[in-house]
Amino acid sequence: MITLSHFIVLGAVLFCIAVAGIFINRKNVIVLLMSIELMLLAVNINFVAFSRFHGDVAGQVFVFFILTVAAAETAIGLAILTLLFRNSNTINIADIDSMKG
Amino acid sequence: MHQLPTSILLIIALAPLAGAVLAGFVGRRIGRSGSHWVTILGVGLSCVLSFYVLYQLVWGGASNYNHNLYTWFQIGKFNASVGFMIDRLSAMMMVVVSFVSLMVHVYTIGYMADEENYERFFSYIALFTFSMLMLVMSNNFMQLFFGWEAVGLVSYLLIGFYHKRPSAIFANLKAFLVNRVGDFGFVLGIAAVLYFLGTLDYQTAFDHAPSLVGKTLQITQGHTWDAATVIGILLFIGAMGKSAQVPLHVWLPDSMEGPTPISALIHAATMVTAGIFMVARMSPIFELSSTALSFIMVIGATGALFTGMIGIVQTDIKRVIAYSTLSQLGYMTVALGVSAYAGAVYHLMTHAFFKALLFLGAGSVIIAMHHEQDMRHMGGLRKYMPITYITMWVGSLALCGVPFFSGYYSKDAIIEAAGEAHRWGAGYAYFCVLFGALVTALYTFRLMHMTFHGKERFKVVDSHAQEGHGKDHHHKPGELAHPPKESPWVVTIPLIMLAIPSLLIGYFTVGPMLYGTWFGKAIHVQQAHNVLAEMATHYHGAFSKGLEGFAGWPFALVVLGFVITTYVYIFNPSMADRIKRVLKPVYIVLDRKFWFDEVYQAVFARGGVKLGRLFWKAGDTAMIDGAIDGSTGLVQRLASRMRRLQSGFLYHYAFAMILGLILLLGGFWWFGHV
Amino acid sequence: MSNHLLSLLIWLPMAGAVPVLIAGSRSSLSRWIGLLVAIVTFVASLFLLTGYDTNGPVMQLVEVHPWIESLHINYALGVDGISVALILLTTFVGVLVLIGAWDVIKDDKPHQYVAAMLVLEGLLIGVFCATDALLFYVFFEAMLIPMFILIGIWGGPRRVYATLKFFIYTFLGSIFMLVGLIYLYQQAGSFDMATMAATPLTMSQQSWLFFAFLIAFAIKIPMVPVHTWLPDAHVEAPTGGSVVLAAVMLKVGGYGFLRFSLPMLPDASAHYAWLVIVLSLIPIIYIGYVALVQEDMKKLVAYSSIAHMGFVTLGLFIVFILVRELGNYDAAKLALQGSMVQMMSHGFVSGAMFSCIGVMYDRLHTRQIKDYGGLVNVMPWFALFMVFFAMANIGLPGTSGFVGEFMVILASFSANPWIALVAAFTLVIGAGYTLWLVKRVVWGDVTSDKVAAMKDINGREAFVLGAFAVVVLGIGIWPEPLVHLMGGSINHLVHQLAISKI
Amino acid sequence: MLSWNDILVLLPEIYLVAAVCVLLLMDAFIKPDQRNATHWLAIIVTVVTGWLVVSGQPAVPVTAFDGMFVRDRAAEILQLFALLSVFLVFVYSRPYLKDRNLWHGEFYVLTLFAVLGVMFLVSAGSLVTVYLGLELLTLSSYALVAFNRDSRVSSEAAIKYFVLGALASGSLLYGMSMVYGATGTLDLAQLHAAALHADMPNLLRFGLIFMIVGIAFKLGAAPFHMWLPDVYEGAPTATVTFIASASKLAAFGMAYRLLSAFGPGGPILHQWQLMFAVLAVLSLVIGNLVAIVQTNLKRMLAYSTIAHMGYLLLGLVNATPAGYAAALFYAISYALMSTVAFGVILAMARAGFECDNIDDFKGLNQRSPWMAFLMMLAMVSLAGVPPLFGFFAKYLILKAAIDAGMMWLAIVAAIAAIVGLYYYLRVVKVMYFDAPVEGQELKPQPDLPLRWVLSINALALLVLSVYWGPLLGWCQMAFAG
Repeated sequence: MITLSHFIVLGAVLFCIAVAGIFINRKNVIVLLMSIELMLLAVNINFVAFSRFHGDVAGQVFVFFILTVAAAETAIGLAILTLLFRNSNTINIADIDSMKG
Repeated sequence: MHQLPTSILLIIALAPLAGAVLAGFVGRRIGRSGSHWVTILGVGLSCVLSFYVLYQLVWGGASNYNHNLYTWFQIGKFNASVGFMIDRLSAMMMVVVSFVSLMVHVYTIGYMADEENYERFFSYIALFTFSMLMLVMSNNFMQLFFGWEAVGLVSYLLIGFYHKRPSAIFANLKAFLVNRVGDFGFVLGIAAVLYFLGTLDYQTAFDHAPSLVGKTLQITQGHTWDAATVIGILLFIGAMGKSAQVPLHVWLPDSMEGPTPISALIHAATMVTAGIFMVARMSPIFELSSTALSFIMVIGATGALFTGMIGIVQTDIKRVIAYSTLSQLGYMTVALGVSAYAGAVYHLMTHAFFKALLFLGAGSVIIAMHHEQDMRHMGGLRKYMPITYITMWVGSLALCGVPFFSGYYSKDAIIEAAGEAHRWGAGYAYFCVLFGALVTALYTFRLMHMTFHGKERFKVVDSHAQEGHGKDHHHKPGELAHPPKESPWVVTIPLIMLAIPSLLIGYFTVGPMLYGTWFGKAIHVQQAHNVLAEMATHYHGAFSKGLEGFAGWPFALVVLGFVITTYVYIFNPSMADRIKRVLKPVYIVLDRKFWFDEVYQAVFARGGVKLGRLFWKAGDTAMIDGAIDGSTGLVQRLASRMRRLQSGFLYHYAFAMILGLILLLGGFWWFGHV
Repeated sequence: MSNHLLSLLIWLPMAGAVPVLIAGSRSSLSRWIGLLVAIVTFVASLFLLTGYDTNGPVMQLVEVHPWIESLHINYALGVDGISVALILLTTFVGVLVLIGAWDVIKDDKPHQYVAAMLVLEGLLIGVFCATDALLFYVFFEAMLIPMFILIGIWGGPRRVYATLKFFIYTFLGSIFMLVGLIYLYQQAGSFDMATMAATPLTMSQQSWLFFAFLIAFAIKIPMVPVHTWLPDAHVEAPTGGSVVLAAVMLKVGGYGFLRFSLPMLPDASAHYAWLVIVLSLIPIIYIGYVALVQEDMKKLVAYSSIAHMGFVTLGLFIVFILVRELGNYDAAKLALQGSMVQMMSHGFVSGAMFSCIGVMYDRLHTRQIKDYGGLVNVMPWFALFMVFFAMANIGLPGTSGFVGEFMVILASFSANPWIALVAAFTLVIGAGYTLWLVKRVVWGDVTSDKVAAMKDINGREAFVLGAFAVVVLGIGIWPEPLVHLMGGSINHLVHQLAISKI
Repeated sequence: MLSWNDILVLLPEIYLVAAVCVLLLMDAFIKPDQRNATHWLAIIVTVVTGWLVVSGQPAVPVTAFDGMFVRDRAAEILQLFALLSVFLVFVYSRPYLKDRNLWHGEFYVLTLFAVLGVMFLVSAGSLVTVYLGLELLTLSSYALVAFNRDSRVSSEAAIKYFVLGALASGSLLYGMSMVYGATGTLDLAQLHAAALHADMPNLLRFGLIFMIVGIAFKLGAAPFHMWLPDVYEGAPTATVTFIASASKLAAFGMAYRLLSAFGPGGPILHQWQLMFAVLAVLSLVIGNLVAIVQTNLKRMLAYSTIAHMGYLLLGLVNATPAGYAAALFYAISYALMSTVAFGVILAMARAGFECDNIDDFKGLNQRSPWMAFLMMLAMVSLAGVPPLFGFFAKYLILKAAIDAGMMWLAIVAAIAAIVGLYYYLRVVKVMYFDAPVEGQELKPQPDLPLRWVLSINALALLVLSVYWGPLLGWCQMAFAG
């Protein structure tokens, strides 16, 4: 029998993976975008689970909003990414450190 | 009994001030003669009026004057005012001061004839007269201190009058600082008076003085001092500075850097006696503490003898007289110490006349010698300048206390008083003053012989060969452009005017002033140790007193001194050097003046500068600023450390955020469960 | 008019700065406007003497307008005798610095200089008028800005270091005072200084507040060991800046003690009086010796200022021994009067001393003592003033310098002879460094051709120095008017201090 | 049910949306040389929206869409000042954008959308609205940061901002989900009650912490500040001006909305305060210290922003109406001051010369004293030295901290202020005490509106230092329950 806690744990795991993906990954930015998506999905799972648990639909509505916004977010992210690539011919995170200190 | 008009007293005080201001500020405009006329008029006026005041008090039956002119400040019950207290004591001082000052003014016309800053000089001495009068006329401690410091200031300015001479501006700084050391005690003394007696007004303070008995001052836990002693000694420290008592005497000989009239007026006749006057004025307080009086007596006796001895080996004519002044001040102080205040003041008066006379005479000699002061280049001057010669002799005999001269009555009384006194240390004092008589005779006659007798030790070189002759024109020592000649009348008249009182005043005034009750309540002596009263019992008129003198020890010593000096300096000049050789250690000690200057220079002057450097470099620069700049540097370093955290790498930024999150979670978990 | 006199005094100079700035640097117009404003302010401030009744209530010419109702902050002004004296000092000096700087800053943005001076003057007056703690604090802090600019723009070679040191040092002190004030406000429920003074506080509360205030005012006065900003600031500041700094700004510290520490925290002040007394006695000797060996004239005078302000704090805190332990009220009044007169006198004397140094600096552009010598030969009138102010600086009777020191010494002897003993030491050491300076600078033979070429003071400089001299002499010969002016306020203060607030 | 009333409540927002869409369309059709039309139209839209906000203000707080949207005084003030700062941004940035031919309509559109986001955020009644407003604001900001398409640093700044921002909003959402799980409601009004007897309190607490990460990020409080310096340095100054002013107001609004649900009287006030205290101290220390060693003025201002957010948090620590009022006052004052600072930079910058190094201001007093004076006002005010406006903001903050019984915080803040003083004075020093660099003429843009508005904006710092009472009263009214 799958209880609420299973969902929460799953969400937590996903979230952690996403976070880890953001600061452990040193390769390129695409992975970052994916991690971000993953994070949002973790959130969604939580929301769905809780709304099911509370029998309250609001949570699921929220999920829809999140999905939409996530799409927009990714769009902008990719746009910035292309800009970055155009200006500095790299999407390697380790290379973008012209501003520091 | 009628009241002295305030207006007259005001004029006495302010007339010299007016003269000083005029000469000082518009001196350039009114010219040299203008300057000396305004000042002489001012001082002359106050001199005449002083005589008038004295006359009124003594014969005119005027009552003592003691009123406040205006309130200086009023805080709570404590009132500080400016006012005059005129009794016979202050009246006598006023006469002495204004008279000597007037003489010096006249004399200066001749002495400073070819000096620049002539106007400034007159402005200064007139200003001095004003300050000194304020001092003696004061009716409260505050004003006394005002005059006290004002005369110090003028003395400072006048010692440094030849401000281009390094020695002069060194001497005036030294004089001021040494005096300040005295004032240090003096101010504390005044503070003590205020603390114990609650007032700064003379009369009130004196009236309450008896209440001091039994009062004490907590010095440390369980250790207290007698109030009267504390006040007495503190005040006397001030007198030690002003009246050049050992060990604060070092400034007076150097003050001879000033022009000679100043030496006569300030550093012999008047200012230096301010301390004596002050103690006499405070007699009601000093009488209460024989500890303080013993202290005074011992200090004075020491000065009387030892500074005199230094005089014996001096070769600068003015310095000899300066040391004699120190010695005579010692005599006066001894008199104070044995409660013979009248004696002290009396000697103060006679000394003022004959010492001023000696200085002015020396000045006259110096003019004749074209500002040569070294007696080794003089000799045989008597035939060139008879008036100076005679008057100088009068002064010398008075100084030595030869009977019937004014100095005799005052000085002999002091010696006798010291002998009569029963106070602790009186024996030492008696020895000092008695032996001092010999010392006095030695340096005095030595001076006279070296200057006026014997053969000439200078030669006249014809200066017409070399042009441009003037005071700035340098001759080799002992060479003169012209043969010396008697000084002009403006110089000689004052000499004569001063010679008369030096000769006579003692004879006519000794009775009432010394042995009588002439000073009345101005001077208060407790019956228990009123030596003068004892002496008065066997006083039978000035004439017999004079005759007694020939039989006394002091006179014998004077004669001895005369014989020695005459033999050494007239008949056997080479003797001097031989004595010098035989008594070499003694000579060195005296020549080095007991090493006072050297020690002070090393300890206070150089030591002070060293200490200052230490404080400045180690304290301010190293420690305080070091700490400040250090802390700012620390902040800077910390900052540049921290900025490295901002590495510029995205994943570090993200990591920081995660760390923050974890920190919050952890902290939250922790606090959530405490 | 009369009931807005204080506001007028504060805002007139500040408003005057605007036309000055507009007038610009081209013509001398800006300077004339500035001078006019300063003179008008001075004249207006004279009306305080008629407007203030020495027998009247403690605070007079009171103006209260609500500023922030919700926090009970008011635009509240009022003066007692002490404020009146200090305001007069400020306006007087305000005129003289402008005259003194007339030609000096002619080519270097004179309009900004004049404007800064005027703003500074207004703020200083504000400090002395404010009866609302926050208002006081605002003025207290705001005055740093124009001084910062003055030193920074027209200062000497190390001006940046000096001015930053000055600003941050002082800010450091006062920020803690702000914290203290807010706390005090919590207790009192109002920023009205009188209310604060009336609010009971426990000993521990008072102690904390005492130290919060002590830092602020000790730095401002300044006291050892937080004095090192002053010599630097003075050395680098332009003459006018030094004059205002020494003459008025330092007084704000003493005034602060008088307005805050003493009446609001009497018990803590009494308890820690010994500390302040020690910190006041140290400079009299320590700073005296440091001053002795200075090679820079301004530094020397700066250090002597510190020594003199030592007397102020000494007088202020001796009071507690006299009142609390000995019950000697007259001596206490004497002590307070002494330190107040000392403040005033030091205002004039140090201002004059710095003006003298400025006169020399304008001619030779050096402040090193060794570069001078024998000035009396080439500039006799200047020498006259210099010697006179030197004498005032060492407290010669007949000059204002004497009165304050004399009073404080007299009073402190009643408190404890040893304190008086140390304090009186200034007679010697003070004379030492001052007269040694005079000896090396004024007396002696002309040392160099440069000195030989120096011209004596012109009419403008003579006027400035003369004005100072008149006041110094006046107070010295007859201090009663000043003492009387402040007497009532000081009596009130003494009785405030006598009663515990715990 | 959608009621007419709801429309009325949302009128300003609705108007803004419509207007922006019109603007977008219009700009697509006009020629580049008619861009002035867009410019003025945008300004007009801003002003009109502001007017609607004020005029449509109901006496009592009203909600719309089932409490999703709240319009109360706090919202009004925040919206108003957000709009004001946007107005300033528009006025200041025109010459700047022209010189770098960035003068496109998108700038206005994006900025207006961002401010729309702000308006929603500050008047959010539910977690959903918070999220939507926030995203609308941040997404537009990303684009604005990257607005200078040909600049490497600006795109770098954008990517950093984007990634970290996404991370932050991710954690915010995650927190929201937990809170939702713990309480079962998204409505902030009900959350407060529900939180008191949440059946899973620990879950609630965890959620709160994750949400705080989001708030702290938006404020730029250490240690969630890393994005700030790079964005400030890299982004076009025009954008930075917006981020430094409007979005700080938004951040405060968001913090307030979420706090008021859990803060005062809330279940976990103590830990709440403690967390904010920690963040505040970190921000104060890091911000002030690292700012000292900066050479780039924009970057220095970034660190100063961090420090200022530390002060703002002190206000939030004291989670009472007084504390909120202090914080709001502080946020507003900061917005006004930073707009002046950046306004001067914008005014002094020209084609090929960003004028964003501290040394670029050398001798400004010689070259253009007025600009130097305005900059000095801004700096001294930021340093919190009386009599400038900034001091009173700081005073209120310190007061709030002391009232909260956190004397130690007040003392830390005081010491931080001393350190801060140093780098602000450095700018003044450079402008007034240093000689101008030879060859480069420092002349402000000849654009009159810019000069006038900037002067007014700066002088407001002086005027408000006298008349800050009304503003404070307004802020207090906003939180008077």
